[in-house]
Amino acid sequence: MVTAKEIAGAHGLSPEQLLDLYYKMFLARTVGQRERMLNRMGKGPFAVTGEGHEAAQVGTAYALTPGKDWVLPYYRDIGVALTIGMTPTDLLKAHLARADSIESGGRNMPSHFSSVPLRIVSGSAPVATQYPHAVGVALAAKIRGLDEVAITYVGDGGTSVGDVHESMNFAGIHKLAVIFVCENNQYAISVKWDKQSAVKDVAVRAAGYGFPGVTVDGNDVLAVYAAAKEAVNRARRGEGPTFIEAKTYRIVPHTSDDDDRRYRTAEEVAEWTAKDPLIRYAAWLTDNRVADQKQIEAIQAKALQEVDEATQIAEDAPTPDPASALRHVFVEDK
Amino acid sequence: MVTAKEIAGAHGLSPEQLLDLYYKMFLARTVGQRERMLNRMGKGPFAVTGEGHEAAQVGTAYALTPGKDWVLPYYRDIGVALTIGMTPTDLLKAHLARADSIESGGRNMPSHFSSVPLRIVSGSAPVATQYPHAVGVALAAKIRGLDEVAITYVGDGGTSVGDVHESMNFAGIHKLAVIFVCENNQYAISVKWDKQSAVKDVAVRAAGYGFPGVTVDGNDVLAVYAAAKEAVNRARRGEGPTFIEAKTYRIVPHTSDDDDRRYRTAEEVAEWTAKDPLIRYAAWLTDNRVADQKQIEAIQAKALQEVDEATQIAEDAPTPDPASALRHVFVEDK
Amino acid sequence: MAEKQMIEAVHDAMFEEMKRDSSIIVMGEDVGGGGVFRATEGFKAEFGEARCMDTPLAEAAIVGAAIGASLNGILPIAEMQFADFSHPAFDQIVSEAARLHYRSNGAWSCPITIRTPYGAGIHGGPYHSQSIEAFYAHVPGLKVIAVATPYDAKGLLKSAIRDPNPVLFLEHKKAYRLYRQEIPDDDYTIPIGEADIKREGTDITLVTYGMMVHHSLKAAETLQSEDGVSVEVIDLRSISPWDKERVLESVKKTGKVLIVYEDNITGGFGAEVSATIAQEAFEYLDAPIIRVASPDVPIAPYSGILEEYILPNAEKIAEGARKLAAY
Amino acid sequence: MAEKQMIEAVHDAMFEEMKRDSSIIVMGEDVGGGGVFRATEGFKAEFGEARCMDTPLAEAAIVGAAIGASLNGILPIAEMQFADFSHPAFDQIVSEAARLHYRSNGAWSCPITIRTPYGAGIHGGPYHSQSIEAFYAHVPGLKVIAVATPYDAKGLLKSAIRDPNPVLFLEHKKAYRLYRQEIPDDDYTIPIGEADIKREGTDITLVTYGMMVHHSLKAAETLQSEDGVSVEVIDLRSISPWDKERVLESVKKTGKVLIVYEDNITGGFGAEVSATIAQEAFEYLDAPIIRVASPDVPIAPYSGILEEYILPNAEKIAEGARKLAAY
Ligand SMILES: Cc1ncc(C[n+]2csc(CCOP(=O)(O)OP(=O)(O)O)c2C)c(N)n1
Ligand SMILES: Cc1ncc(C[n+]2csc(CCOP(=O)(O)OP(=O)(O)O)c2C)c(N)n1
Ligand SMILES: [Mg+2]
Ligand SMILES: [Mg+2]
Repeated sequence: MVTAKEIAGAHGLSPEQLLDLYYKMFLARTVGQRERMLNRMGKGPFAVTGEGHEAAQVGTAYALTPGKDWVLPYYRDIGVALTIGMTPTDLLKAHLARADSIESGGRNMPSHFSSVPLRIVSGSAPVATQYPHAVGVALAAKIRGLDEVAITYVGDGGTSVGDVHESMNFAGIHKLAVIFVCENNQYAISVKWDKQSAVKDVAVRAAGYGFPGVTVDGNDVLAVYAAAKEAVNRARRGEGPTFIEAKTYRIVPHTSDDDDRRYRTAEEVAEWTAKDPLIRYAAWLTDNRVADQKQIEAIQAKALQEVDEATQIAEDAPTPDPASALRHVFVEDK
Repeated sequence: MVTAKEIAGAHGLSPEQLLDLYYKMFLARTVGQRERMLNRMGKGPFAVTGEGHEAAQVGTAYALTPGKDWVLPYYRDIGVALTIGMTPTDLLKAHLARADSIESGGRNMPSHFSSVPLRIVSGSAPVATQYPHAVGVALAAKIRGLDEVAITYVGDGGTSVGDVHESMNFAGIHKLAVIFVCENNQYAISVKWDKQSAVKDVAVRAAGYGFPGVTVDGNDVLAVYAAAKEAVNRARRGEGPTFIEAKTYRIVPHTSDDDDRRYRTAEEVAEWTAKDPLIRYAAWLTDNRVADQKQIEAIQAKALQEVDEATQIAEDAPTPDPASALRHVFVEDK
Repeated sequence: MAEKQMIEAVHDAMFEEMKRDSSIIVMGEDVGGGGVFRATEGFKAEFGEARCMDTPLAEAAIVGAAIGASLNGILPIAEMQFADFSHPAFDQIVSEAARLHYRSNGAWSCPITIRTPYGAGIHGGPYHSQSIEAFYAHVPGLKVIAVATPYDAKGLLKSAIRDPNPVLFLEHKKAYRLYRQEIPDDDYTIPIGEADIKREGTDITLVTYGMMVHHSLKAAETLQSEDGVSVEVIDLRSISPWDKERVLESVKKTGKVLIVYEDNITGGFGAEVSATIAQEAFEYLDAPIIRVASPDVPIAPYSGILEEYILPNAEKIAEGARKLAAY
Repeated sequence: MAEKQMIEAVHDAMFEEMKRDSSIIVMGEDVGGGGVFRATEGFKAEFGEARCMDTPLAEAAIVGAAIGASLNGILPIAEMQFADFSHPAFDQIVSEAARLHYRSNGAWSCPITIRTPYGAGIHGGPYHSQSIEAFYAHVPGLKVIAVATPYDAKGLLKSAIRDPNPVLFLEHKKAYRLYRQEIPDDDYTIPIGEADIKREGTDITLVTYGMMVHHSLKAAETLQSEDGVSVEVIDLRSISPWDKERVLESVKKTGKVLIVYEDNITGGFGAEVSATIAQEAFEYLDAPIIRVASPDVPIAPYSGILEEYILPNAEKIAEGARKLAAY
């Protein structure tokens, strides 16, 4: 009988890492649910989370070296932020717009992840503007002779934006160490993919820029990890960019302001909820005897407790001083 | 021995049309040369022309129905404008910024072609902005149930612009009757194609939008015409867009302000001058006995005389009334 | 007469115009589903997908395609989901929509309407709160409107749709569901370029627009009741062209001017209003022209505490008016 | 001291900075070949392709990539080949470069320089002539400079490159080869935010910048010699931040203000200058604040006849100054 070690090894991971993947995914799920709950309780005016995207997010981010590689996520990437090393406390302080939120001190909307030490670059709301930033980061690394990789994320809607084309073209020309990720959940708010593109798999566009584009089951964390790992290796070897399309589904509304019943059926949501990447991966872990049910539940309990503690810390954290709104328009002289 | 009629028929054209193609190409060449000459004489402050592009321009435009189909050219498209029906006088009046220039009355730079009856839409200088306009024109035609085709042009440099991606994506989704042409002369001013794109043939990008992209020898007018004709037929049948990449070369500097010796060798220019689409097509016409040398020369003489007359008319035409600069910012009430 | 919220007035204006003229279409992100603010609720069912078109997420293409469609017999109303997201379309709006008519010597024209929710006060953060009128009022060939009441919204949106020029129509999103107002059931329009005196007064001329109209009216109320100062509140409504005549007339009457806008103070549209008055009504001025606007920080930080600190409100406006009254 | 044209000063400023700091690069269209105005002549030979990088024709990506590179130890100078072609990068400049520092509560910063030739008077038509300072001076988090002399160009470009914030550096293209000026051979900088009194005067304060500085100086000459009127000509040089103090000081001395700019009058930056004076120096004003600028038509029609008609020049400025003097 194959051991957990062998199974893990087949994926280039250790058994601990296989469990760590599940932990990160469950933690992301829990933080997302918590933000939506706090929003419903009226504690935060807005929530945008990534339930359903955990495999795509954790699987890609897990292939990176935190603090060395650069991450330019989009607003749904709770799983990316946590995998790289941001904490539930960081995210919940952002959700509650606390003064010491490392994301923005309450200036940016929640889920606009940022950490200088972790090289998670603060993002904006205009979709896809982070794509050229990732290109620039990688361009700088190339000029400076560093083997750092930049990964950037966008949704399927974002692939329609001109910046995405300009960025992929630029990165292709100079074989930059960029990984372009698209979390294709088949909707841009209410607009279905077939109204956004004439091609089924957006990854085919990479061929037009001279680098590989792969479409992967975005609900299969190990498949996503494998694709990302391969892309990171390519990038480190100086062979240039990779585009990764992770097909997935958001099993929650677009944001706390959205009513998804207006544009999709309960059946469709149910069908995808059944494909929940967490359930699927937990089953895989137990089926392959990497973990038993008790271990899974222990991980869940640990994550839940962390998020409970983080919620407390965040709620207790001070709100910004009103007059501080005037600061940091420009760099302040030391 | 095959007759001229048979040879022409093989291209879906009549012998007269085969000669007409040459006439249009030579006329375009002559107008371009004339504008550069007038510029050197200090009569027009600026000239941008298309010597070398004649086959790509005339060959594509010849497949259209003037006055019915819509044309959104770029600044190098003298051959397109003339083929659709603008006259040398129209172009030279624009070159000299005359008051009655139908392009712009002296407001736009020369070679910013425009004619309402011919459905040649006035363009701007920002590269590629006409691409989405062509999409909109075709969208309107579809909504209104008209079988009009919109053709739009851009250079290789223009293919890097975000608007091009957004336009091709939009047109692909709705299977709009748009023909996207790229006159790939391998340079964006001084920037060689390999610094603009990682792929050799930009036409491959069309696959990413769900419609055909064809790369054609842009110095072979009959090959270009065949590709355009096919694209027009597709569009009229409601089968959607086509992207046509015509590989060619500008055998003159970028504009009257450019010194191309700074970025390309005399050898390279000479090599392509030898591939001159006019010389090549004239040879084809005589080799195939569609015309003899005397006929060719007669066509050249006719074009030259027309351009001489047009020059006279344009030079004699009145300049704009200074105060008219204030008009047409907004639509004037009748 | 029926009581309507501003968002309903916007909805009705488009709905009625599309009923009247089958060449009118709406296009934008999520408009098919009714739009994120429900401005096009029911349009797809009524007019079909072709006339209520969900576009890809690509503002430059939305505006660019609208321009093209307008050349070929279609009258597009293009929606930018938030004003902040019109920035990617800046080139298409400034270089193309606004310049086509002029550059073609009047041969081509571009009768599109671009409508978009703008403005702060809803915890939208720095990308769902911006004012953009100052950018576009500076662009010749473009008309710019900013509304914050149901009546004005309906009458001016109809005028915008019928105008043969490109019009940027700004709807203050905080005003969408602020209150209900009686508006005529039958078709009416409000001429572009006409300001509206929302409150008559004799001591101070307060020039404003957008959401600040409501804050200014409250401030005027306070000054009347607490200080016995009579403030005339002028709602520009049209930013470009704007109603100089009406403003100058009022200034000549009061001799004191307070200009209120939500946008960043530096280079905001209120600067133009002030400069015009300083040149054309200088002799009538009894006091400095005072501007109350947001400080020069990105509008707006997400935190309600920070947002409230930077945005003008009735108190800050009243404070400015008192200074002026005391002068 | 050496005699330099402005384009040479621009070239030298970048060249010297790149010699000093190996993290500085230039990127843009055709910069490798020296640039269409020759600003980067010889850079590729001296610094190599990596530090003098030809980009694809894609302004949003040029600015966006510059932003990204600036986060990872590189100091990019991004060139927009013409100011008119910065429009496609509007979103990257306004939403990203200008807001990154603020939105991250000061954690991230974006020290890029975006330089671009702007302005009319060279028969460039409506797309090679635009002024863009009014758009960007309105954007918090961005610094904006506009120069038209060799000395100012070199000193301020060096300051822009060294500034830890994003700076938009506007070079009036008509001034590139207008004349030669003695400038120091050794390294010098000019503080951003400091205006320069290009001519002292006592009767009228003329506030201007860019190419209009030269026309204004000519007009001031004329007024002195023909009318005996003494005009103080202040060149703002920095548009954001701008030197309020120096301007207000002068206004308090003269009591009369003429504001001159090449851009369209409505919503141009001169409106902000006027509004500031009307609020902060009202008591000192002896006359209306007069603006001389281009009318509200796309700048500029290609025809020299039309272009000359709309652009301000020494005569039009002198006329405005005379009106003011006579007041
Ligand atoms: C440029 C721009 N236009 C519009 C919006 C409004 N908006 C926010 S998210 C969104 C849909 C994005 O969909 P997708 O990229 O698929 O990401 P998802 O939310 O599905 O993960 C839209 C239209 C925006 N933020 N930016
Ligand atoms: C958006 C934009 N950026 C820059 C320019 C300046 N410019 C004019 S033509 C040109 C090169 C265009 O090359 P290409 O598209 O290949 O056309 P070609 O001139 O070779 O026919 C550039 C950079 C412009 N007009 N528009
Ligand atoms: Mg999506
Ligand atoms: Mg080219």
